Amino acid sequence: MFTTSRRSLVRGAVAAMVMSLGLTFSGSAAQAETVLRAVPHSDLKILDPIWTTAYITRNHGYMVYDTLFALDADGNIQPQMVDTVTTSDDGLTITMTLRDGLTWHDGAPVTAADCVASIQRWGSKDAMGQKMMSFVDSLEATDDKTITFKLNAPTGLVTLALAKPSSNVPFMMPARIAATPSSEQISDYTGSGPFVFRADLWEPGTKIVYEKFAGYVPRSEPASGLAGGKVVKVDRVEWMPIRDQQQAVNALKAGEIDFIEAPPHDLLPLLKEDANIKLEDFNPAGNQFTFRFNVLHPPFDNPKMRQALLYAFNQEDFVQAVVGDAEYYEICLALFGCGMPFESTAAMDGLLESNFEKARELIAESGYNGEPILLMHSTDLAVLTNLAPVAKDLMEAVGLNVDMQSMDWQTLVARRAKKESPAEGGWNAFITSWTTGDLFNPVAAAFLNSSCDTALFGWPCDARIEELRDAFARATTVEAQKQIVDEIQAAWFDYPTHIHLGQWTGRAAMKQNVSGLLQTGAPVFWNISMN
Amino acid sequence: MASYLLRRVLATIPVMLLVALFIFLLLRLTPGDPATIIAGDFANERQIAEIRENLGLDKPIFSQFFVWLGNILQGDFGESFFYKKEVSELIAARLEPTLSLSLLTIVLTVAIAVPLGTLAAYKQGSWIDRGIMGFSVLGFSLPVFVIGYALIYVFSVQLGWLPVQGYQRIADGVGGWLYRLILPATALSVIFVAFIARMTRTSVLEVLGEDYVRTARAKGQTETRVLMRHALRNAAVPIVTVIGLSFAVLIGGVVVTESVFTIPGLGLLTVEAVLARDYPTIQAVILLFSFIYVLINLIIDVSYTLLDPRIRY
Amino acid sequence: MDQKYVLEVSGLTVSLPKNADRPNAVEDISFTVAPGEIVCVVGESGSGKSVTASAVMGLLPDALRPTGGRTLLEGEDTLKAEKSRLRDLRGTRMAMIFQEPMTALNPVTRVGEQIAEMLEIHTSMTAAERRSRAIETMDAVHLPDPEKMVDAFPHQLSGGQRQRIMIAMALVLDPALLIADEPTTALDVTTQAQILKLIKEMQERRGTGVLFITHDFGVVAEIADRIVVMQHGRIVEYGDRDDVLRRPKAPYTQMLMASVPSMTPPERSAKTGETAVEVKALNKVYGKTGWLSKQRIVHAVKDVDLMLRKGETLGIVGESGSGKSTVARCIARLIDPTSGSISLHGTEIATISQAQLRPHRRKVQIVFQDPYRSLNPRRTIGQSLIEAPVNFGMPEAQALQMARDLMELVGLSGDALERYPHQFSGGQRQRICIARALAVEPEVLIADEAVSALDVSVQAQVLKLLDDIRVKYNLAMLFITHDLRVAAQICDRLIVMQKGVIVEHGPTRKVYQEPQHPYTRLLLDAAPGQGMTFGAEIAPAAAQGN
Amino acid sequence: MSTAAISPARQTMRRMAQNTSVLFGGVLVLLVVLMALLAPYLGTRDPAGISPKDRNQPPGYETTVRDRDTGQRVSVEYRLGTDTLGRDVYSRVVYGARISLIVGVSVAAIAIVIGMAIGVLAGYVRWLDGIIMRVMDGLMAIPAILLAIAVVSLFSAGLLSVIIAIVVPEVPRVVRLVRSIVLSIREEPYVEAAITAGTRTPTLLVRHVLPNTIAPLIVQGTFIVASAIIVEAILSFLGIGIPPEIPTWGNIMAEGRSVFQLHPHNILYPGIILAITVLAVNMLGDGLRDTLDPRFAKRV
Repeated sequence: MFTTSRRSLVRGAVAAMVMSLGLTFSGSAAQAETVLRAVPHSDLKILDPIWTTAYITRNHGYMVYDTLFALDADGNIQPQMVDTVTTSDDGLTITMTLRDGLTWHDGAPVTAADCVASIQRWGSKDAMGQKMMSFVDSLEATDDKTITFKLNAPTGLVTLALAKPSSNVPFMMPARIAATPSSEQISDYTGSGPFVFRADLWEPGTKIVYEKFAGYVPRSEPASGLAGGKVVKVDRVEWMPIRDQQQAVNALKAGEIDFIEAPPHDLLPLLKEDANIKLEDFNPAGNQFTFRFNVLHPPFDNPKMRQALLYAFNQEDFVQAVVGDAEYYEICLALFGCGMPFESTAAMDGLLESNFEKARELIAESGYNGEPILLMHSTDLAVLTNLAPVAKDLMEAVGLNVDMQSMDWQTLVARRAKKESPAEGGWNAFITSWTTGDLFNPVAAAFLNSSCDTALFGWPCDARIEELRDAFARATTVEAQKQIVDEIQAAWFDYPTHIHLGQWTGRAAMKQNVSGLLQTGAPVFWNISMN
Repeated sequence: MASYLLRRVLATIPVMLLVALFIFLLLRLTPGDPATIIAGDFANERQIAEIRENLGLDKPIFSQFFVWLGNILQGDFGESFFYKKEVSELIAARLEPTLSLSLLTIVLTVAIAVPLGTLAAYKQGSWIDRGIMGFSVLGFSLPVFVIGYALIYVFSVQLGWLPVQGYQRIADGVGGWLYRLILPATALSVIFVAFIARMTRTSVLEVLGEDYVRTARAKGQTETRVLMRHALRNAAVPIVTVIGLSFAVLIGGVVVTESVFTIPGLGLLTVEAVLARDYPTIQAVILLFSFIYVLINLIIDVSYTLLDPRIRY
Repeated sequence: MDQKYVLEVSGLTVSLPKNADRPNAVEDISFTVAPGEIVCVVGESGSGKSVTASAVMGLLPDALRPTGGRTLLEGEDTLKAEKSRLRDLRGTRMAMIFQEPMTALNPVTRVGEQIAEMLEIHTSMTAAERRSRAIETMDAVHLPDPEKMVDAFPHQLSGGQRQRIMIAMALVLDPALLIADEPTTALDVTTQAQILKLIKEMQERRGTGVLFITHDFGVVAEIADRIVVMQHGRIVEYGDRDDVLRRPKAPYTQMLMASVPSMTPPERSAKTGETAVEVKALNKVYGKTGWLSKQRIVHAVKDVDLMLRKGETLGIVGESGSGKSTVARCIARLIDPTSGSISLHGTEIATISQAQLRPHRRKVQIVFQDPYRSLNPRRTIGQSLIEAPVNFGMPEAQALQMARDLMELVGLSGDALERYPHQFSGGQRQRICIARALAVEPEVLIADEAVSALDVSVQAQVLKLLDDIRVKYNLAMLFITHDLRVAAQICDRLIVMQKGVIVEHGPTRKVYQEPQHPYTRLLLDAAPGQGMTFGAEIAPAAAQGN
Repeated sequence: MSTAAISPARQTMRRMAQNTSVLFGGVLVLLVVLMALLAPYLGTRDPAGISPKDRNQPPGYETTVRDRDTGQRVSVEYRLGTDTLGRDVYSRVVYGARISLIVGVSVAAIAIVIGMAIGVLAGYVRWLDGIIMRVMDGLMAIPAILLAIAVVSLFSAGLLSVIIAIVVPEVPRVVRLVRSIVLSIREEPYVEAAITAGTRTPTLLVRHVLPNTIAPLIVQGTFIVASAIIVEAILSFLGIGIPPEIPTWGNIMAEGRSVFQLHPHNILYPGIILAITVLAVNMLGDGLRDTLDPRFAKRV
């Protein structure tokens, strides 16, 4: 189409008009190919999954790119692009061999050099990647198919990090693209994943088109989580961002689209009552609401004040305010997620039960003198809008003076990066939501990072927590790790960095003829068929 | 005439410059930093600063302004911070839906409002007049999104006659194009019908009091012809003026309607760009809208010469 | 059926809406119009003359209802006719021309089409036939080059030409009755003469009956066969032209006729007071050539010299566009002259700044034409009257006392200071404006068409008042008018202007008796009703002078 | 002629009292104003008080809540149901009248004051006219909604920024109106008479010129009030209006729209009262225009 001459374009338009005048309302003629029209949770703007951590870009990454390793449905690390992996006896050399038949979308074979460049770009950007790279002395492509890691200490982190399921995912790109500095966006979208991104058909904000990659060779194992064979069963996937979710729901009911990634919970009853539509959960681990402190400024510079909120809050109010139906949420006191490997309720006794008396006591002890607490309230993301008012309500119930300021999410994002005092444009607290998969262990959980200036906004600064996180990274057995998790939770109580406000799941909605949605944490479109 | 045209066109230059400066300053003073947004949740300050430098946001505001202005004068609107596409390309892709929606709305509006307003003026004080004026005040009193949702609820959700959202390019079939646009255009035109009908009524009423209408009656002309030939023809100038001025209001309506009906037009682009602080895109779109507004009013000014032979420049 | 008259109005009564100041707009009106006859309905404003005409045409506004009587058009009662029948009659059997040729023609339609529209409505002619018939008729009303003018728009024609188009339109279908509602009031006097001649010619040639409505006895004297005099909605006198004009019976008619100023200026002695204003080489140019603009330049006033003494009335006469008002407004510095000198008692005021001008403002006061717009409707008479003296430093109480005295001087009650302008009639308002002008004891009083908008009886009184105060205060008065009868009676000296230039000046009597410039002669000849002697001299006091 | 001095203002009042639009619109507006003023006494609860467990309940929903201070359980009825945070829609609608009216009235007042000052300058100071009108043209050329979006994000979302955002695009319209009136009034003979009476320009403006702008501005003001209320609703709809915890009809609806098919009451009731109010204000404006200001009736 893009090479068509102008004359034939005109002719085509005329033909189309003539056709439509014959009352043909459906735009496309009979096509044999199957197209899945899906409404993603937001518009895809940035196409570089290493450059941004936005989930929508991660999801795009899973379409276009492949990974060396992946987690299966049980959370085990499985090779994906990798055929075999061997670790030397001293645990200091790891060798990976790529499997046969891997090609880029442009037809060139995938080489170890490509992967090395990709790992390096990702490793300079991603937090877990940086952690992993700190163990790496050298990383080389020893031949076309072999990647060799030389480590300075034994660690389980290499394959774990390379199997990292969520942002930033270590996606493999051709070396020429991976050579792009991590501060710049890539402009070539060639991957080796199961789908090809059709940049020529991209209508920003309207339509994102992916075509089945004919040259993709899936693994022979059945798909499981993000691992296993990525068998594409539709010819084309079209993402059609619809800002107004109510409209997306209407469109699905009217058959104008096939799939909605994340319809709001309040609208699920509308979808449930429709026999042509089914609801499925691709992320059973769900998500967690998180209340984040800024420890730089009073009153939350005082851990007692932060503890007070641990007592004042209860999860029920928050999840109810957003999710409503108990089918989709769970009260979860575990800091690293319920139903996850490191679930533990150590040090959580008596917390998050709205014990106002205890909270008032702690506030009094902290010497709080009524200064306003600047709570940032984002109003344009449906899933977050209702949280801050609940927090405000509970904080006021224990006698805190809350200055809740409403803003759009982007203003909040800009403001939360500011270290100034609230009066000078800074902040005291805000609430956000994480995919549970992003915080299922102390290293991954970014809000737990208490490395002061290099920590995320909020800048918690606690040597004890950092020590334990390092120990966790170095631990080689699950038992040891679990032990450390319990200690970390105790340390977290002494020095709260954030508060988890409840775990919830969403439901993707789709037409009955759509089947094969995998439980992966991120929505992926291989294995899905339409009949 | 030619010199008038030239003068009018030249007069738009300071206006457009003013608009450009105003938009630019407004955006730069707005909180929200695209670099932070682009960097994502886990970026550190160094990474953000790198991105900021990359986008040229670290330079002084006025040097940014002149660079931008210079580029625009060369027809370069810059590159979207997010989509990594030329803004002109983004706009070109979004132009058709917005133009379609606006034009269809105006056509609908004129086709409905002018006859209604004329009828109301002619039947001044009767129940027809009151009915039409009542409707117009009501139409005036409803936000466009309420009208949009009500129409969707009735015609799409309950009756299932029309699609709830989306847009089809005119090249893919006029039928489908119309089929998808009819509901949004109707929703949007309610307000304008109300507005234009009121204006038409007022203008026609005024003209009906003119001596030449009495002359026409004294000639024995029928009332219909008095209305069509004498009244409406003379009321055309104020009506057309109002249609031109209401274009500014129309743009506002387009923004809302596009986001209600998910029409991938410039309005939706603007809202998204504002929420993401995509400066190059916002600047270009607002500038474009302002330019279209100025252009339309220029055309209308010039069209007066056709509507009213007394006006000569 | 009696076909002796084209129009027979009998017992016509039209009621007014409830809250009007009288129950009926017209009451028990009866008169007839015979074929080939011109019947003039004459009366002052509010006498109901236009209502009568509209009732015949069936064009009354909705608020007015005929409640009695008949209006028989060739025996057919138009009051009872169906709407469609009325439409058939309009244009074919009866036609009407209006006062304002400016607004009575549709501005966006070519004049030829507007004439042709009449044919389109009532005949089955083809477009080409209609066009040639329109050209024919335009030729018949003596429009120049009708072949070309047929495609002109109204605004491209002069007032007189437009009125000719109206007449052509009205007569194109040869109606039996032509109703002319003040058809020449808005026209200049020379144009008026031509139009009156044309109407008479048409009527004589075609035998049309004409119902001619006017307030101007000069016009009546010029063309009427019979005369209907109306007052407050009733006929006070009805008879043949000569009977009514030479032997008026009704006191009202007598009073009206007595109020019409005579065309013969009285003998006046030359005034010798000191010079109040001297204007030299005054020019006013409107519009300028700017960058890229091609604006037309209007030379409104060109090299005007004039001199005005204390105690003297200097008249400036001329038709519209002659620049007479511009001269007055320059002297009052309401507009800034382009060049020239205006010397006010030796002080040059043409070019000084507004701030420097302010102390001199009081010396020149002006009375405007429209009494309804000359007073701020939101302020009481008292507030308006004391504004100027208080501005110039008079204590308010003293100013109020003076205002009371002035009100009485102009013949109004001193108690009326609390009232608002809308509670006064036009004539009373004009008196108030005069009182306001006097409040700062000016040296020069400019009357800019100050009596033109007034009914003739009121006009006579206001003229008398102006002349009285001129004598009383030894004022220099600049009197701007287009009305030669008024000018004849009040001015000591006269300036005749045409297209911004003074074409003649001299003592009034001399100008009237021995006009030098052809334009002056044209003006004097055009004044209607020359053969009749009306009224007398307005201001006998003027003759004595000082 | 009666001897009593009947001022034009009193005449106008009399005409207004006879105009059905003025009466009907006026009474409705008065009722809304009363509702706003008396909001605490109309059986309302804290409009910002949330109750997550009672969210999205239909009108007439009854439940018991535990009073935080006394600890006692009290029964409450949600006459118009609850919103997505379990807030009382009835209380929010009643209190919402306050904000909607404040927005409407203050936008009109500010726009008129600023517009009048600039308009008089433009109409009376010739050399400024061109400059001012070009600036106003520029402001008019920027689509109002887009301008408002930009202004609201410039300051933090709040009442003040919303008011400023709506005022900015209204100002040029007022300026044009005032300027055109000034230009036509300064040609009136009575103004010229005042000039020859030596009245200084500031007095001239205040005494003779500005009073003529009052009636058209009152009329224009009502239309600004009506449109400001709607624009506020639209801004809320786009998610950039007044923060949701402050109830305005606009943001009640904006919140309700995501669930309007399931819980239409969130859009229905504020929508109805918004429409009625704007309708009433518009009717009042229409009526005032007919009675106050027939001469300027044609202006938009």
